[in-house]
Amino acid sequence: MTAPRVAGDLNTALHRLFAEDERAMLLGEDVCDPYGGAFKVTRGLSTRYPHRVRNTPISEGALVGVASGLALAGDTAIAEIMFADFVTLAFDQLVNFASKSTAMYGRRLPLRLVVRCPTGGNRGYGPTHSQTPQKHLVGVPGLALYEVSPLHDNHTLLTRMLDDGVPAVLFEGKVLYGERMFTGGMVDDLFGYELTDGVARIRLHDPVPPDCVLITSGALVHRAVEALRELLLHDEIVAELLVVSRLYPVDRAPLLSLTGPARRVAVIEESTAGGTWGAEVAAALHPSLWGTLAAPIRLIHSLDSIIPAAAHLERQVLVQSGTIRHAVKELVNG
Amino acid sequence: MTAPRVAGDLNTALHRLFAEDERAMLLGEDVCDPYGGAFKVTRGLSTRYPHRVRNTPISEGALVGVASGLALAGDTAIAEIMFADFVTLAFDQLVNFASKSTAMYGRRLPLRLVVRCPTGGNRGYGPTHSQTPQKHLVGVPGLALYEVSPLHDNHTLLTRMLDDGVPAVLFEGKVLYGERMFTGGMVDDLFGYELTDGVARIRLHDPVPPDCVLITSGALVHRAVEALRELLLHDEIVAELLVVSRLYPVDRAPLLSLTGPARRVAVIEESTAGGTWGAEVAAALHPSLWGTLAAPIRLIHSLDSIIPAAAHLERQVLVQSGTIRHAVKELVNG
Amino acid sequence: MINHARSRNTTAVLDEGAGPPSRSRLSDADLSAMLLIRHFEKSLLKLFEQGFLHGTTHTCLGQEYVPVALTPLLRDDDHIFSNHRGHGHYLARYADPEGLLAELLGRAGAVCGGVGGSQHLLRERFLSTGVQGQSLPVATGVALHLKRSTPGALACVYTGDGTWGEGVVYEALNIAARWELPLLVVTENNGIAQSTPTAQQMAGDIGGRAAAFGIAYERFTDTDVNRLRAALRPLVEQVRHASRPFVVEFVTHRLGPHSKGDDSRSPAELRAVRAADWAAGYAAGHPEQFDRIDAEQSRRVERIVAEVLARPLTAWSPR
Amino acid sequence: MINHARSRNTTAVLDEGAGPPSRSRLSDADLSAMLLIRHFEKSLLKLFEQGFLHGTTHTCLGQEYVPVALTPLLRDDDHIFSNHRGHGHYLARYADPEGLLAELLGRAGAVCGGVGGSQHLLRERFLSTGVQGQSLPVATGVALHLKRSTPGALACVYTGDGTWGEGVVYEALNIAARWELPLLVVTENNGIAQSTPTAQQMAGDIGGRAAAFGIAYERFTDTDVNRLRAALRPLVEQVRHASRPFVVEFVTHRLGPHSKGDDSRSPAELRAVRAADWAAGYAAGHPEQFDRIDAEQSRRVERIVAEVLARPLTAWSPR
Ligand SMILES: Cc1ncc(C[n+]2csc(CCOP(=O)(O)OP(=O)(O)O)c2C)c(N)n1
Ligand SMILES: Cc1ncc(C[n+]2csc(CCOP(=O)(O)OP(=O)(O)O)c2C)c(N)n1
Ligand SMILES: [Mg+2]
Ligand SMILES: [Mg+2]
Repeated sequence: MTAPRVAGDLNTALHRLFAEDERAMLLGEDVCDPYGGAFKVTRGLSTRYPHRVRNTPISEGALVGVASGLALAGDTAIAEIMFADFVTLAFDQLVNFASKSTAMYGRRLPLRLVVRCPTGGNRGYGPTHSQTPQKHLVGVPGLALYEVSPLHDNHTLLTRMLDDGVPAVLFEGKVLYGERMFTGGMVDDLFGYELTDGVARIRLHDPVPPDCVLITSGALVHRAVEALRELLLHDEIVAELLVVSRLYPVDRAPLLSLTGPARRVAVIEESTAGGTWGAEVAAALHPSLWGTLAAPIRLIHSLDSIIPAAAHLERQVLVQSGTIRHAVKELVNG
Repeated sequence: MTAPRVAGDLNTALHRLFAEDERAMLLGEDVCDPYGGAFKVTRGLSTRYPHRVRNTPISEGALVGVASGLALAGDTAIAEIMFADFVTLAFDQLVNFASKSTAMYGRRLPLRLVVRCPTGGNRGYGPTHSQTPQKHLVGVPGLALYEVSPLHDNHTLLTRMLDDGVPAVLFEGKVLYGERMFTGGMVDDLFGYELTDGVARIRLHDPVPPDCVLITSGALVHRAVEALRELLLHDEIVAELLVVSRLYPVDRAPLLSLTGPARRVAVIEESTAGGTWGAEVAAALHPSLWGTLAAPIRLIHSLDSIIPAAAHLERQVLVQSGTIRHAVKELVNG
Repeated sequence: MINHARSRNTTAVLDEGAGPPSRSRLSDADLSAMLLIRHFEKSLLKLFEQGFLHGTTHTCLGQEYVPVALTPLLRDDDHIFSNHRGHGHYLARYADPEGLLAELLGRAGAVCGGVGGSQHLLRERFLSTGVQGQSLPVATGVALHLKRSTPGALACVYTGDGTWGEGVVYEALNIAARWELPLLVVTENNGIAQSTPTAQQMAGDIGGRAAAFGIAYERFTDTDVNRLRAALRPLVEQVRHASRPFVVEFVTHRLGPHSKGDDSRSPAELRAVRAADWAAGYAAGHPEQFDRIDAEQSRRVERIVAEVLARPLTAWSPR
Repeated sequence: MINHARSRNTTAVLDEGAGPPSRSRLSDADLSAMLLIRHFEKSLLKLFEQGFLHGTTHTCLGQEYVPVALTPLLRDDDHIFSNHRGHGHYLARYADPEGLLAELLGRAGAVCGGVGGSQHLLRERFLSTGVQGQSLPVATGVALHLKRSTPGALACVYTGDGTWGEGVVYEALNIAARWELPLLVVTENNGIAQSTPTAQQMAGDIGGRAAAFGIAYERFTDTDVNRLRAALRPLVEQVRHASRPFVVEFVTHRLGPHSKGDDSRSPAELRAVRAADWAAGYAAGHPEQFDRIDAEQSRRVERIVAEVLARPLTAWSPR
């Protein structure tokens, strides 16, 4: 039995959620059948639940606001923003309403709200349809950020996000949609994975103490695993990869226990340079890891640049497995 | 001759700019006389230049877009967002248009565009009118972030921002407006300042090697200086304060040369916790300072919380001079 | 009237333009509510001067009659979205000046622990926010919920005239109209936004904006609560039963400053605004009732101020 | 007609609803422009299939006549803001299919070095963006500049019907109307936004939206370039001379998929759309001219494709 693709797993998770929770509602642009969403993640949902799934006009601000209103009234609200780049249009609703409502009225007000955002580049969509805007939403009190990964079950993830009662944004690497979920602890012939407190740890089937621990999120998993292989086979560097599911707040405890005594740590993300998620992870871990680390936590990310449309130019800007390999070699070999 | 207040200095800077640059235009809500802006920074401008200053409707997205259009057509455009909190409504225009335009068409397109944002709390304005949202805009390629300070001449600053041709956001700490500019190298009886490559260095009139170097921006200057005094007089800790004017991109070179051999460094800002500007400064400086530092760069900021309206609650959340003093003692005494 | 067309001209019977109608006698309860709000707001301006109040506060002096006319037509299961100028909305819904004043002063018994302050109130199904226009889509989402779960209930959202500058207002109207949601938009058009006259910031008018989305609309210039309520009743019922949005515009006047001392209107403008004050008109027509209740509410608010000022500060800890 | 009122009914003479008008004979130049665009777009779909093109591309098949009718009425000092479906707008302004194709393929000679791609073009005063609605306020700002610096010049901005869902569109219209700016908004209403029919996402209509801001408006269902241009000429002149915004709606049809293979319309819908294709109608009326120019442009595009594909990739370095 082949594992489902990530888009399919997300789709199944939504179907289960809708079957389990009569109050679940989903809104977004072109999410209804027969189109089923720009990336087909909502396929079949509107056919089965015609009154609970709605195509909205092209109004990102309002559709997130409408979802907040549903959640405020007690519904489970899932909103899709067609491209994560357009979350900029819903910034006020997320930052100044949904997240604040949970606390600014002097008492905790749980909201079951998830805003889904297909994210990232390497697909030739050009400067306004390829971004990784997670970093811009890091540090909003009362707003949690998650990312889909091929190692984390999406139904478990969505259920956790909603049950927490904290409005959340779910970033979904577009390059992942067509990839298969990993199952059964197996990544490939060299590497396996296990899940600890929500963090997936990818390492050799026969683990040896790593030279370096890499931390990343879903969209980068394939590029990072490719780098692990190359590093192992060509550079004699053993690296372990930790894949988080919640980006913010940073899950310090499991990351600290899993980076353990590592002398070298790096954080990998597709975001362009500056104010990155990695800088936040580093800030969260540095105080505890200070004594052990041989160098500051290395931030591996894309260049400080808009993301060009042409494939050969886009590749130059965005993190690729070669970028990771190169940076890790530099980190380990000093 | 007493020094002008910060709001007055900004006002004078705008008047000079308008006199020097016939293409300068200014837009915002309630910026015209007799009101002259919610914080009176634009006072007199519309009377002297009636065709170049415009009250806009309450439309933050569009007013920043209109300013971008002016800049695109060759004008010098200054937009005011009444409270920095509402920059969320202009996020798409800033992140996906103004900043991108300078590069996404394959060649450099300079834009003379400054978006002014009265920023910060400690004034009892409540959760949606007190934020320090700088961090959310850190790391946008092609967008520069600056902050007004009582140590940096505002006309020089505005001229630099515009002449760079990089769209910029200018944050203006609301608590500063009523404070006087520092002049003549004098802060108070204990401390003086000098400017080096755009960074203001506040230290004892008779400098001794500091136990700690603090980095901050304009809005925090008074609280930080108060902490410097207390630390010196009560805790026998000598600290130096570096006040930057450009927040992003981080001016690494002057900061590195001014933090020099310091074993302890902290970054202070009013932002609530998470994804802070300080984390970006730390990420920029750590690689170079690693060998010298006794501890990771300490991030001093407000709590992870919405900002309450009641003064006594707001004080609990936001960074005060006591917060700084306490954190620096902890940092220096280990 | 509700047939999805602009109907600015059907309001002539209520329109002061058609000659000053006499003011009908209000119930003591309604007049008390209006004068409670008036004295509450006045006391805030005084508390500011005295240094007890901080930050910002937007008084609804002159506009008290709007929520007093409307609120009795709303049900417990309706949701109300208020805005920055929301004290009157709150007091017309809840006879709780103590809780509201405690909120503004950060004292024990505050509706929202002193955390929200003047612009961020939440109680049951009443919620206010300080960002213009932001609540339109939220109210639209609530209306979508109500349509499915509680047919007949509605979401009512207050806005000022200036708030129609925000794009998200139109996004929400489009959705509410297209999805046929029970959304009642109440616009208090006081002719000004902070310092900017409506005519300087609005092209066209509110009726035209509603018509653009096929949304029914009504405009009132009258300030007589009895007549307004009678005229509003069928409109509100229509929102419930037809499950369609409706825009109601009240032409009204802001007697006080925008926030605290920031009134840059000319003496002539201020004279005109004061001449339109419902209270002056009502006092002239019904002096005995007015003076009696005015004195009652003035004393009541004075007592409340003293009582709340004597309370300890609120306790709260950041999450 | 330009007197700030909706004028949907004044277009009857151009309206196909009033009986199919005969198609006038176009100049060879106009027909060539339209068929150049047609073959250019068709070649893109082929290049996608063949794996030479990546990402997204929105073809304007069926809508070619709109920019061809309009562009000759624009001056060199006018600014044009195009959108995601902008190849036709570009090709009608610049006889530069080579530069555009190079842009899409990331080859030497690309208009924007291959950095912008299909949705982000800049050349002189022509600029496109990929975020719906975003350019409305930018164009408004440019119009403000022009009014001051180059009276008589205008900013022209293209939008789709779905784009009217974005709030910033209304913010911009309000400002453009209130400030009396020379802004020409051209809406290509092809009855669909990605997969969503206009009727499902728009309450009311575009004429009503323009009227809400007191903006003059005209609607065209005709596809005859000669007649359209004649009707557009005075409207465009009016924008220049009155310095007032104007909204023009073209009722048109999207023949192809939204982007690449993503057309979920039913066979019946697709048949209806194809039946409305201007090209089929024109070919029937003027077969000789059509076939001649069609063959010419087909060969021309074929040559260009081959030529551009043979070019080296663009060079560029991140800032
Ligand atoms: C998004 C946003 N922009 C600006 C403000 C600042 N502000 C508060 S009230 C106000 C004027 C509102 O005018 P109007 O809607 O007419 O209401 P009124 O104050 O007249 O009751 C402004 C500009 C705000 N609160 N939110
Ligand atoms: C802000 C924003 N939201 C969503 C999209 C994705 N998108 C691209 S084109 C499109 C449909 C646009 O419809 P319409 O305006 O009718 O233009 P058409 O494609 O029909 O020419 C959508 C939703 C976008 N580009 N920008
Ligand atoms: Mg008003
Ligand atoms: Mg369309």
